[in-house]
Amino acid sequence: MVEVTLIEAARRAALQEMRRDPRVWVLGEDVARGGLWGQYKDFLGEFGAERVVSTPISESTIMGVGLGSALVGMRPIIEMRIFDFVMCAMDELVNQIAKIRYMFGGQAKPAVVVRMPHGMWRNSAAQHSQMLEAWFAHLPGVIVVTPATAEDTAGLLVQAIRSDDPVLFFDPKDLFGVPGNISDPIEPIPFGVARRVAEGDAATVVTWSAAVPVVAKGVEMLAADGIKVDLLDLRTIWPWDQDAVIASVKKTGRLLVVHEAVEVAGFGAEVVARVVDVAGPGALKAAKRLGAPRIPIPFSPALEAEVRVTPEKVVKAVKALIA
Amino acid sequence: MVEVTLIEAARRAALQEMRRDPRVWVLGEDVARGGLWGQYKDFLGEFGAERVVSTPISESTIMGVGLGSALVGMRPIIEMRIFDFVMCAMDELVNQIAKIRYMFGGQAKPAVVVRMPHGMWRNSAAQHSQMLEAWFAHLPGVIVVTPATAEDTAGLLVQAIRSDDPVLFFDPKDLFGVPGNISDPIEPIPFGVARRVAEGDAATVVTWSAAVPVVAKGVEMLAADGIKVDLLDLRTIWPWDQDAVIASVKKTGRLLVVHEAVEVAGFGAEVVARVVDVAGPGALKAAKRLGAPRIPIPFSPALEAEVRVTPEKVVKAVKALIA
Amino acid sequence: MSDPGDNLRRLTDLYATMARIRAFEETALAAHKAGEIPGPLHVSIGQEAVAAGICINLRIDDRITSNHRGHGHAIAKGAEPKRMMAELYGRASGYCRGKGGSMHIADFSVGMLGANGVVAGGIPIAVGAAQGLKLQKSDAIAVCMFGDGAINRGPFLEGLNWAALFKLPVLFVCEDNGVAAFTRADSVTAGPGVTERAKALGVAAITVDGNNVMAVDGAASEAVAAVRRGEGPHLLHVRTYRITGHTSTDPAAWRPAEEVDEARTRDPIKRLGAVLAERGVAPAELDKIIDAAKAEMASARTQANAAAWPAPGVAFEDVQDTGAVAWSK
Amino acid sequence: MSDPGDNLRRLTDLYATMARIRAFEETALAAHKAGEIPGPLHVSIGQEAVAAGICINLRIDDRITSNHRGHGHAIAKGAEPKRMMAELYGRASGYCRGKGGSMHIADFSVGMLGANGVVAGGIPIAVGAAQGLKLQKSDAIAVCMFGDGAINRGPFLEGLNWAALFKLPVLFVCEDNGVAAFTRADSVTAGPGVTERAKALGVAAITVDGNNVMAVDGAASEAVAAVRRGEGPHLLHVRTYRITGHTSTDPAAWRPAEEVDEARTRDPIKRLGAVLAERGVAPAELDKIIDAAKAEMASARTQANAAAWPAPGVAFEDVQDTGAVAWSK
Ligand SMILES: Cc1ncc(C[n+]2csc(CCOP(=O)(O)OP(=O)(O)O)c2C)c(N)n1
Ligand SMILES: Cc1ncc(C[n+]2csc(CCOP(=O)(O)OP(=O)(O)O)c2C)c(N)n1
Ligand SMILES: [Mg+2]
Ligand SMILES: [Mg+2]
Repeated sequence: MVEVTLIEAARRAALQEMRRDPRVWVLGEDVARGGLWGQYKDFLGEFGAERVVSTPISESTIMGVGLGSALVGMRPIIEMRIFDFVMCAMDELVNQIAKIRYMFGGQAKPAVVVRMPHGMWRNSAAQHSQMLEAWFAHLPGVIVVTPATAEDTAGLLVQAIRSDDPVLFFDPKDLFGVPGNISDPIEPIPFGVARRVAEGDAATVVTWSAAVPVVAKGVEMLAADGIKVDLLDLRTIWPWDQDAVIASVKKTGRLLVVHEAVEVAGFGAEVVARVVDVAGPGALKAAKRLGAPRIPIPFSPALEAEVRVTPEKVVKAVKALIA
Repeated sequence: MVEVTLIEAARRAALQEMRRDPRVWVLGEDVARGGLWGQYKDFLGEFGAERVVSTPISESTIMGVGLGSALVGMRPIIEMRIFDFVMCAMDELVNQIAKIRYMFGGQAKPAVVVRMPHGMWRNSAAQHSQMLEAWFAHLPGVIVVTPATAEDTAGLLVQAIRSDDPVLFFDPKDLFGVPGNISDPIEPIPFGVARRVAEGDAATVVTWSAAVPVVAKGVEMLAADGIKVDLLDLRTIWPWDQDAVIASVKKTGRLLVVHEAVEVAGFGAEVVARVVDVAGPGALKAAKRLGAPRIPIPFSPALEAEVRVTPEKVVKAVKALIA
Repeated sequence: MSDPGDNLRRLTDLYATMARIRAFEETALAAHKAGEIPGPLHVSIGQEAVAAGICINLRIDDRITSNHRGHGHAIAKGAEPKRMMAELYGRASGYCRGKGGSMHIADFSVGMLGANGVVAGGIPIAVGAAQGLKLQKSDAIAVCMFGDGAINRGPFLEGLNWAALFKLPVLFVCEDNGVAAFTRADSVTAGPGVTERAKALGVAAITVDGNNVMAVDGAASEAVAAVRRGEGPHLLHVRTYRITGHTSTDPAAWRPAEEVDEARTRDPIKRLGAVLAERGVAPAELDKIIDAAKAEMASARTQANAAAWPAPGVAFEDVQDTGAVAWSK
Repeated sequence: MSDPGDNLRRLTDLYATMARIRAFEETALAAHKAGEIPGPLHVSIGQEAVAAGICINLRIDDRITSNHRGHGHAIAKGAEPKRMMAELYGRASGYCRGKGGSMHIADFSVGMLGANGVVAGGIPIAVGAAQGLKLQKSDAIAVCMFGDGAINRGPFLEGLNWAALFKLPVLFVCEDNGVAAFTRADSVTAGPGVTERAKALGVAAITVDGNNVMAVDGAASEAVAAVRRGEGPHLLHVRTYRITGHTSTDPAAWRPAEEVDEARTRDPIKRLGAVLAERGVAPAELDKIIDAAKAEMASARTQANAAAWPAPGVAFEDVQDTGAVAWSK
């Protein structure tokens, strides 16, 4: 076990897998210089310019080239720098990567990992802060990974690189500096298994990605008030750990889903709808979501604070839920 | 009142508005030839090549040029030909059109209408059949219009062209030939008002776009069995007529949301989650969704049939709901 | 290719490939008209010299990407018409188990990485395949087929710049039939043309008469060799003519009849037939090739029409390994 | 411009504009370092001649689009530094009510249609503005500012082709500082360069020394006139150097110190200062201009730092008219 920051954990995971498998290569802007976040620091020296490729600002082609290389047997890590830029590569992602295995009747499995650091971060405003992970849960053909800790980032990235499915990996920008303990070697963490962060009977709280530490803080505050809840970090939203959530809800009868993304039509809606579907409305006394209002992310700290999920909002929401 | 097909109704709506407002212009591939579906037939002759612009195959730029023209006061109809191609223009749509009014503090309201014929149609396979309208309900800054009849298409398109908000208009490809009666002049239909298609107490069924006639058929079959349900066509999914749905659910206690799109994380999840949130789980005996499985759209008629919502599936789902 | 006997054999091969492509597409058109084939169908009648002349220069481990008008590319690369036809029919024995149809035919076993329903969609994929091959130190190359309509989409610029930058083993082929859907290409394309665009992006480029299969073959043979030698990407601008409409149901009535008639006189199959006749191949020989092609495709049609539909559960396969939705009926 | 008095006034104006841009950005850098300005900040120190030399040729009803490094463009187009600074500070009196920040400054009242956080994002928007202006039979034009990094994104090709095709009144300005983020532009850009790319797309193009504001002014004046006369799009390739790093927190330590030192000798403000001195402008005059600029920006900073934050409910405004989510606290 060694204590490292989340982004260093991610670096070590990619490093381990590139050492293990010569088919793995990484492409994206500035990656040969270590990447915007240092997540590929020293890769160039070890793996050379053919496997660590700094690219032009050509997102469509970064994505499409990754795919093309996968079709001849390579396993690319496609670095998108910041999630929002993937909007420049959506045809390649949505119409090609997510469809090819199916459209071609299984002739190819494009084993790509698309890394898309996402979320609010340092007042970056509307074009550098989006959280649209819910979109990809709705998109057949892809895995959607949304880790929140150094441990999970490392283990899930190893799993992603080894996966034959296309994996969309949402690095949580705002948590890159948060430390955690990782093992050596880093063991893969299976997709679709939630992590229990806290245990209690008062309510089930489900969350993922950058919201996790915020919600955890709120849950601690609640515990100090004597309110104990089950807190589940989904870690991946497709597949997601429906069984764990439903088991918890059957125990607590109350569900709150919290995410940084916009509440309307966010993945929280799916969690609620699915629980209601499977467990029946009778299993629930209340089910709510807490997310961002349906507005773009504003720049000003004074306004961004309005949009952010906070521990206080979590406390308030849970109290309302159990009232 | 005159009986015309849905696509002809759409043509007349755009025609009327282009006559009324010289700021309206249309751009897209082949539009000067009348458009892929004849929805701009004879526009070139009447309005000339400056206002009816056949473009290169440059989706990013079709979208971005529409936006740019709106920023100097024009009101473009941006024709995307088939929804799936909007994936080539997502930066312009998501990062620019949806954000500009907000990012710039209200200095501009880009009054664009983006037309995106969507849905399954004639075995067009995975890259020409997608229904991702739910994505845009999750995207702040846009209106999402999903009509199902000639009347609604006409009235909502007039409303869309007159709207100062960016409007994403999902023309229902599969219903283009279905006739309906439109008035002259075509009156605008406000966004966010559901249309009641059938009335009953047994359950509330909510749907929109190409699923509407299919569900209506199923509802007729149910009525023949003596089961009467409230059927609501949302017509627009953002804003959506929450009040009408909740009022109906309070009456029936049972909710089924049906859409052609993938069930997982589709807009049906939002409808269910919102109803549960506002009305409380206690107001419901059951709430379910019926949509496509989470798979790309296959080409073969034998397989496409598996994915499609059918009247029979609706009947089965309602019967299960009320069992 | 200096031995005249060899050369004649090569020309005959080209003739046979073009005849097979033509027969395949005429058969498919008829089947579509008869309601046997569902969905949109884009045929390349008149353009066969491009597919044939390029692909005769490729090895089986060379990869190609194609576009929405890709039957010819697939056949020329070695795909089996029988399985292609079954795919057009949406049957289980089709290349994609009926999931793709005409616009998504692929045969990875012969290096055909897929047709594509998105204009220019194959460009970055081919560039990536080339980069992958280079990473693997293979001397296989990638070939990217696209239409004149694709050169106005962003991936054209991005892909060519990228390929030149990394000196990738990729040959770009712009199959220029002068039209994109229902709009003349020159009415939506500014500047001096695709070869100048390519050169401005660092990619060597020449124009060739795409209705003369020998010219295509000659140019392709040089370009493929250069690309394989590691000299970086090349582009061939191949000028041809699409005799039929955009889709099987499009009469392309907006084109003057004389234009189409004139183009018919430049039919690449007829032209090569005349050359072969000149070189002493008997008309009966040529007829035999044509007849064989027609018979092959007629049989493909009959088989496809009789083939089994995919079982319903097949719709739920090939989605993803983890988190796939199970089929239940 | 033939009258020497006029010319001197113009040069002095250019000097003042550059001085103001420099002072604005140095002030912003200091404020960012002091923790007063949040978020990423991209300054254009060393590149001021581009903004100044281009925009002096524009009317208020001409429109510009800009990129992530757009303070200079905005100031040169006539935006008020006070409101810009307030925006950088995220205050209610900022141009965007605090919603945009440095990367999204816009001032529609002076034809500044916005900075852009997406590389090449402004290209189609400028082309569309030009098309709109043409539809309105206006003789205003659109100007599109972007970096050398943007020429490898698809919208560059699409936008130029489009503008040439429809002969739109748009001037493209490629502000080439030789670097895109942390990567040298020439290491990711193939072919002979941006002017050749433009010409291959039907757009007239020339290169100009972007550290010589007189050269930029001269080239822009001709290009703007041609565009305004309806001669179709033009492109100026303006070569310059970014003295500072990619963002305010980037030391750009990977560049050899000598390179930066050499570039400093070509500082556009110093260069024009030398020319003005030669033409008899007293050093004290120049100092006065610089001092005035510094004072203006210092005051903008003080005001911004003291300005009110936007009220929380402002976050919920300017979203959409119909279906907006109401604010409730
Ligand atoms: C991105 C995208 N835009 C539009 C279309 C619709 N479309 C299909 S084929 C076609 C014309 C393509 O022309 P070209 O590339 O010259 O190929 P050709 O049909 O002439 O063989 C168009 C516009 C598409 N498939 N993809
Ligand atoms: C589409 C997109 N990709 C990547 C980025 C991240 N990014 C911001 S600025 C920049 C470099 C841009 O270089 P250039 O256009 O030359 O402008 P400069 O910074 O040199 O002024 C990059 C890669 C972005 N903003 N948008
Ligand atoms: Mg063509
Ligand atoms: Mg630059």
